Amino acid sequence: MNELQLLALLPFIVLAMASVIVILLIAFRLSHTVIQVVGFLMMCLVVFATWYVKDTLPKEIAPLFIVDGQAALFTGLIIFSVLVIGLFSYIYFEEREENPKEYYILLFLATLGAAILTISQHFISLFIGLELLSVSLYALIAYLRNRNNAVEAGMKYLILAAISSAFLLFGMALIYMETGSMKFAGIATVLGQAGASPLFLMGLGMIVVAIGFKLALVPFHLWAADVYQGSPSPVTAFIATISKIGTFAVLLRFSQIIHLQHYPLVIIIFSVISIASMIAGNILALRQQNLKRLLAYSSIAHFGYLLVAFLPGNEAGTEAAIFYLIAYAITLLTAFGVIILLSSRQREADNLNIYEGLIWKQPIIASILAIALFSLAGIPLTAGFLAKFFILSAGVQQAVWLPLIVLVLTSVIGLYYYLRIITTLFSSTVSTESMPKTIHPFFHISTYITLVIMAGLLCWLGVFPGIILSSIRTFLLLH
Amino acid sequence: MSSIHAHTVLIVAAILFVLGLAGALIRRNVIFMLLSIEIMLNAAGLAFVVAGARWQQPDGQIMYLFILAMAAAEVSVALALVLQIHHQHKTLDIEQLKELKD
Amino acid sequence: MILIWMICILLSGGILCWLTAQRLPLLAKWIALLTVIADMLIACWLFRVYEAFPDNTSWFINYQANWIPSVGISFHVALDGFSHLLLLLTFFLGILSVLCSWKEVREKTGFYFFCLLWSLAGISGVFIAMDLFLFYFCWEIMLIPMFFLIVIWGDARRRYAAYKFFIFTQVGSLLMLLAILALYFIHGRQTGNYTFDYFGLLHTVTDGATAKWIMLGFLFAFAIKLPVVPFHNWLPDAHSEAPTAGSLLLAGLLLKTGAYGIIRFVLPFFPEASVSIAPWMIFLGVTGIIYGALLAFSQTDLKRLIAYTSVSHMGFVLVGIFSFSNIAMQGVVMQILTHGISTGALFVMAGMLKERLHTRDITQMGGLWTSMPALGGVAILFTMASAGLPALGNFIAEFFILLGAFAGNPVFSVIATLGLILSALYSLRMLQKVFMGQQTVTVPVKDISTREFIIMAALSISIVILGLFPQPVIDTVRHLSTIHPSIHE
Amino acid sequence: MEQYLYLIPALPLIGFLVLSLAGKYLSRNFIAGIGAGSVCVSALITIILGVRFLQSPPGTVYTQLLWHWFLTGHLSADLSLRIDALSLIFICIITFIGALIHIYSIAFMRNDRDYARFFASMNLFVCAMLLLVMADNLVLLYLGWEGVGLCSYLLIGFWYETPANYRAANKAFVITRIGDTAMIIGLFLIFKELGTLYIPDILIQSTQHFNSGSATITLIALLLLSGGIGKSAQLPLQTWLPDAMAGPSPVSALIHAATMVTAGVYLISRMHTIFELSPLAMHVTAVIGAVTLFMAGCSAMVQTDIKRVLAYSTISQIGYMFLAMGVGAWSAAIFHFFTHAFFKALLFLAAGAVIETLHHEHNIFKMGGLRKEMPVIYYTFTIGAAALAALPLVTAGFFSKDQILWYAWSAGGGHPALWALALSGAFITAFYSTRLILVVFWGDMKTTPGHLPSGIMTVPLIILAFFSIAGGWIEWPHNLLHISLFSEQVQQVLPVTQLKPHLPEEIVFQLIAVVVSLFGIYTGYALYYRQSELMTLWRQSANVMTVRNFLLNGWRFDQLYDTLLVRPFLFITRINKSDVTDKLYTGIADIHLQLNKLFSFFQNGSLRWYVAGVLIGILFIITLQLLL
Repeated sequence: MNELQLLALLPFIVLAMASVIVILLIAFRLSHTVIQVVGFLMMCLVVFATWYVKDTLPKEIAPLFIVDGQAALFTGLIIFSVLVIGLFSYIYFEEREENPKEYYILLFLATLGAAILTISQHFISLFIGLELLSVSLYALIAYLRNRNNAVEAGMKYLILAAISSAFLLFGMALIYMETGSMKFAGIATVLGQAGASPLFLMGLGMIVVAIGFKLALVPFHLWAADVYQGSPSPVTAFIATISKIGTFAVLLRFSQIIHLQHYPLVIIIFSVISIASMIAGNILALRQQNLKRLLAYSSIAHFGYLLVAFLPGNEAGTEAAIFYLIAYAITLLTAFGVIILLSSRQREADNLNIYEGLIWKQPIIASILAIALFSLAGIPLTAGFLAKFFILSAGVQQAVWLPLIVLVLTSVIGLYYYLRIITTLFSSTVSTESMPKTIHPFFHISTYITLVIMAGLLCWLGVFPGIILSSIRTFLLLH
Repeated sequence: MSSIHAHTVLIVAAILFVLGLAGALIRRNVIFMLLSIEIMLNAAGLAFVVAGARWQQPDGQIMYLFILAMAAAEVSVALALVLQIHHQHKTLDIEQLKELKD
Repeated sequence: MILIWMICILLSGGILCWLTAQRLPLLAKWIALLTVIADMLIACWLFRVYEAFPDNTSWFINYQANWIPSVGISFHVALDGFSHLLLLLTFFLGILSVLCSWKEVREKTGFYFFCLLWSLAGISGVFIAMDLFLFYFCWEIMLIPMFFLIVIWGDARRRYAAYKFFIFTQVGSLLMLLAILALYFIHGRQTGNYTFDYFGLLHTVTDGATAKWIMLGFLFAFAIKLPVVPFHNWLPDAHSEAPTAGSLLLAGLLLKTGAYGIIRFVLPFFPEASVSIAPWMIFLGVTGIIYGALLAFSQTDLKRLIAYTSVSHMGFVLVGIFSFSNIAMQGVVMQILTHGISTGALFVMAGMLKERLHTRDITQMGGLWTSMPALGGVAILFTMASAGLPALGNFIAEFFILLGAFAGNPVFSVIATLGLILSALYSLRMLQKVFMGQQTVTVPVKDISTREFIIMAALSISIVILGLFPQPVIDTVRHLSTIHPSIHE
Repeated sequence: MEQYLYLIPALPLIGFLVLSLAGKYLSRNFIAGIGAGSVCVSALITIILGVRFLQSPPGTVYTQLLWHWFLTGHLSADLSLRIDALSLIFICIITFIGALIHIYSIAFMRNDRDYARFFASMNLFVCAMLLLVMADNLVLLYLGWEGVGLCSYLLIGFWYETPANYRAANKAFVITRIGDTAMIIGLFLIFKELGTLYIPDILIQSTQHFNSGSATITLIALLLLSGGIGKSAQLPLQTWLPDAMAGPSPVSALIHAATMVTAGVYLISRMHTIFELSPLAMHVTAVIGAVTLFMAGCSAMVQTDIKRVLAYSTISQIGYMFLAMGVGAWSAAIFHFFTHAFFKALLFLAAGAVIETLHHEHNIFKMGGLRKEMPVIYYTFTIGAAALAALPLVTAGFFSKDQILWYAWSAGGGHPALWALALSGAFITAFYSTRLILVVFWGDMKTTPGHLPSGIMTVPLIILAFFSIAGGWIEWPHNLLHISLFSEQVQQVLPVTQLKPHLPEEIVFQLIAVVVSLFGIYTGYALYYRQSELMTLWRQSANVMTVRNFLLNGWRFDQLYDTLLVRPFLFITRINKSDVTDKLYTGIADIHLQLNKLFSFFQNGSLRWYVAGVLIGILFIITLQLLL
């Protein structure tokens, strides 16, 4: 490993240091605020580092990692999300009596895991990234152990994640058995010569189980709603965004290198999974009264949509998927931000009753949530629309008609429950639930402002996606 | 080692894996579920070792080390959770943990 | 550029309304009114420009700006006579919708007028967008404020109605989006020029089967909006639950976007495919005429009744478009305008009655002519317009359509003509139940106020003028005869 | 003169606009002034115009283009007026009788609440009717055609608070609309074939374009005929007219006797070329006329409501006109229209006066003995009835009806059967006219009269009575006196009636007609004045009463239509009120909700289920692998 390679890993090293620094800060008994601020600065540093190393890309750190434009994009998105989640976490945890400090260690470790996934090109780095992410998440989910059935959620996630890890490992072992390489490129070479054996495909199928579990795709989606509901809201946001972005990044890289889409079996499996996810996710959400569960179901459907962009396996699909993830991450973070802002010490703001007539009481918050929901529903003027548009466009280009039609029809079903929440927001009977007092004015206001900015971002992306699109293209060319 | 031999061991690993999965499905006690998962992980580890042996590479064994480390980390978190569950619910029966549902 | 200003005026007017209404609700109303009037004046002024334009077959305003150049999306707006007429209708009904909400909306005034103006902006956008992406964008934009209008200020079953409205239209529009994309890629592969521009895509060569499927995608969206039986079910609910201004916009403008879409996009893009599907469309149109009329006859809810008459009238539009006759095409344009006015007027009337009687049930009305002679007179005028009485605009429209359709499809045209009898039946039944007989309402009912008089007078005068002097309209859309190769006399 | 043509319809239109917009602010005298005045001025202009027209050379046509209505492709229609002899006759009747009826209404409607609305509607009617007959193209004609329909609707339902009235109005509008629809289809067909809707062009081109008796021209003719049938209340669309009597009497006089119901006659004679090209259509017209005149006459014999008697008699008399046109006796038809307008308007107005005086009593058997009480009404009514009964030589009705009877046999399209029907109709007409006079004015007084009609009401009656007598003298049978002022004018426009060869002497027919009508009068006299035993016998006979009720209900056409059309229609609309297609969509929604329940079932919180989910997933993938 030479200096340039080390330089390319700089953002990840900074990220890893963030956890260490937080440990040190805790050791020095510094306050939550300090940790928050330092964490924030560290994340900014990561962004800065990413920017700094941008020109040296792409760089391969053989055999485990490859840092290229695509990885930088995903890492950037992950860091952006963790910045926002970190900010949201402050008011959320400060209001609760548990000690919040160790939370940041876990948060940054999990982020590191997701970030490693984006640059991994080897089974070992994949495994390490995924486990780093998972194990940190077990603890994160159950962090507020006395509340909200967090432990139950944590246990469920743990057991299922461990089973899926076992599948992943067994799948990897089978592939290794067949090809003699754990590096994606090496596998691809062997495949190019010998073709895919049944055992290899079996291994692939087992890997799909693990990926499907992480992305909460049908039929591996059953945990999603329970875990979303049971986790602290910032952690839910983390699971919904960062964990899935990381997993999708590695799936994308794996498929790009191995040319997964050349195998009809894979196409069929992913088509079926995608269609099933779109249908099941949207239908499950139809009558859901719990906002967090509802978002879980909606994210199942959304990753079904995302797979439609993944199916064609072309450049447009990749672009569309990345744009989709950006739009999706901003949207979901906005939605969870609103939930966090409305939650109080006594209760999570996850029951829809709380949102009745919110627009007349807190117009700005409610508008932000409405924008986020419109974006999820894919209505124009919001990023969600363009995201869906690009997915459709990628799908039409490769003529994958069946998933496209299902996408269209199920997103209409989805419209129903988004509209249901929106009408709740706009209903004329105003909920009598009292709103929490603002305890920490600075962080409260900064959360508020962040939400406004993100909502603005959603609209801006929804009308002028040009800049983002072109930068996605520039980054993707770095490989 | 011949490849036939490798495949035989692989079958053993697969049987172990299925056993573990069956255990995870059938057992209601959390501890036993965790044990079953350990069996599954070790089955995967065994497969790696066999594969490494087949290709005459150390990678399989390295991987096994990683698996061990990960399993340890996982179990430590899991046992903490088990303690909490026992503390809160006075039971380790997973079927009693059904607060979160539709 | 002026077109963009027109939309911007509406958008900013909407935001202003929202902001001011917290403190000064009255000011918000005036802002809304003046905004639409300003647009109306611009549109009228443009009409003079248009008349001075030497060759009225072309686009006399054409503005294009970059939007998302990387995928060939541009901000392209243009105006020809057809679009212009629809813009005039939009602003005309816009003014009236502001006026008729003057008293009706008492709470959340600001947001109401915001929605109203944004909806108008979206509709105007649909009529001038010449980039398919922009068109789709506006197509969706106009729905959201309308959804809010229904769901916040609607009647008892407003949620159901609003969901139904939104979901129905969304199915269609997403399929249309697929069709747009398919067309985009086919054109891009053929020419290497990936663009959503209307004029660019106009000459895309598609083989028969593909063209048919893509056309169906477009047609589906427009058919739901128009609406074509059996996709009409959203309409009665949405119309009857919406507030008066909402019904006015829905019936007067939103339905027209469907007709506009078929004329502007389906016919020129798919000349062969549209010919091959024409018999089916005419069949559906005729079915709509008869079925809508039968349903209208049986309704007891006044607004629902009027809504079903729209289904019936829009059947004429479909018949007219797909009979590929020049005369019928002029008739379609006339029908678009006059139906907007006459049905709009009926909805306004229903709103006035509801304001006074707090019911839409016609079985609870009766004998109102005695206490409201003026409204009774207006009601007769517009029910007769709806029944296609000559000297009123609707007659010209239906006459042209049926006459034009007769040459090619005599049987369907004759069946459609039977719709005139049915229209007489439901119109008279409505008049009779509401205005004739013994007065059943015991509360004193006031006749129309000055504001209401202005609304009704404007509508009445325009429907009569359209009936007696339709020539300017016909001249304005003369160029539509060139929009499809098989349009004949 | 031509440039003032527009004033004839415009004045009533202005009257309508003023009255409808400002009616509630105007005094009653002013309303009356505007309402009646506008029509009177129109009538004055018409008379001046008529005088000018008579002085001008034969074949003169006055035209005035007001504005181009629309022009698209070949289809064009202008708002332009065109007057030839045929139109002029109609215009004269419309404005002149219209003016008289308006004057009469000033007093008749004096106490009505909606004075302005009445005159507004009447003025609008006159305007529309004038446009109908002055139109130079079929679209404008259709405008007038529908316009009079609307006014008829408004005026039948004038007293809209009574259910019977608005029902009658609806019925009238809908049934005539059926005819109108057929007519407009005829218009489409004409345009498709000839490419024009300009009446003179149609008349010229149709002879060049069509062979006589071709299917298309027959179809066109029949469609136009259907329009005429609807408007003129001929079989089978006659049922609306008796009910239309729910309107005020002046309305019945103007619209449902003198003018609107004869629009069918105008249309057919206007489009005579088309009909002449189609012998079948001509024949159908004649048969419809003959059958209608007979059936309606039979119904008129047994009616007890004075206005319904007159209504059926109107249907019957228009039947004569159709018969005449059908056999090719154009001039006779128009002449009958001319005389009929006077005497039927007179009868209705007089009947209105009677009804008004007797406190809105319509039943003739509750009247009686009014001869002494209201002599002016009595005499004028009698003159009208005599004209209706075609009392020879002294009444206008005789001259016109005699012509029709003669032509029914002798004209090109004539047939003895038609003649026989017409003749029996003549007998029936004479019979019920007599019956009416005797029952209403003779015998014992059963209801005490109230206020007697004022001078404003009686003067129009006297004028009309004069014309009911003198109106016929401008056209004599040529074997009696050689006066043919009327037919000379009409024949500028309409073809001369062609006679069959080898006919019996005309005088024979005239004598038969005279005898028959006198016999009819005698029968009426015998049955009703002398209270014959036969009458009592009949009253007791169940069979006779069945027949009577059958006729009283207008041959039960209403019931027939009720069972065949109205009830099925209502049934269909009632069962489909909530729109059957909606079921489809609620069904789809239901499926989704059921699916939601099903999927929710798996979200049951049990971890082992979730593990099973993973297992299912992997099994699925393996299965796929094995299958492929």
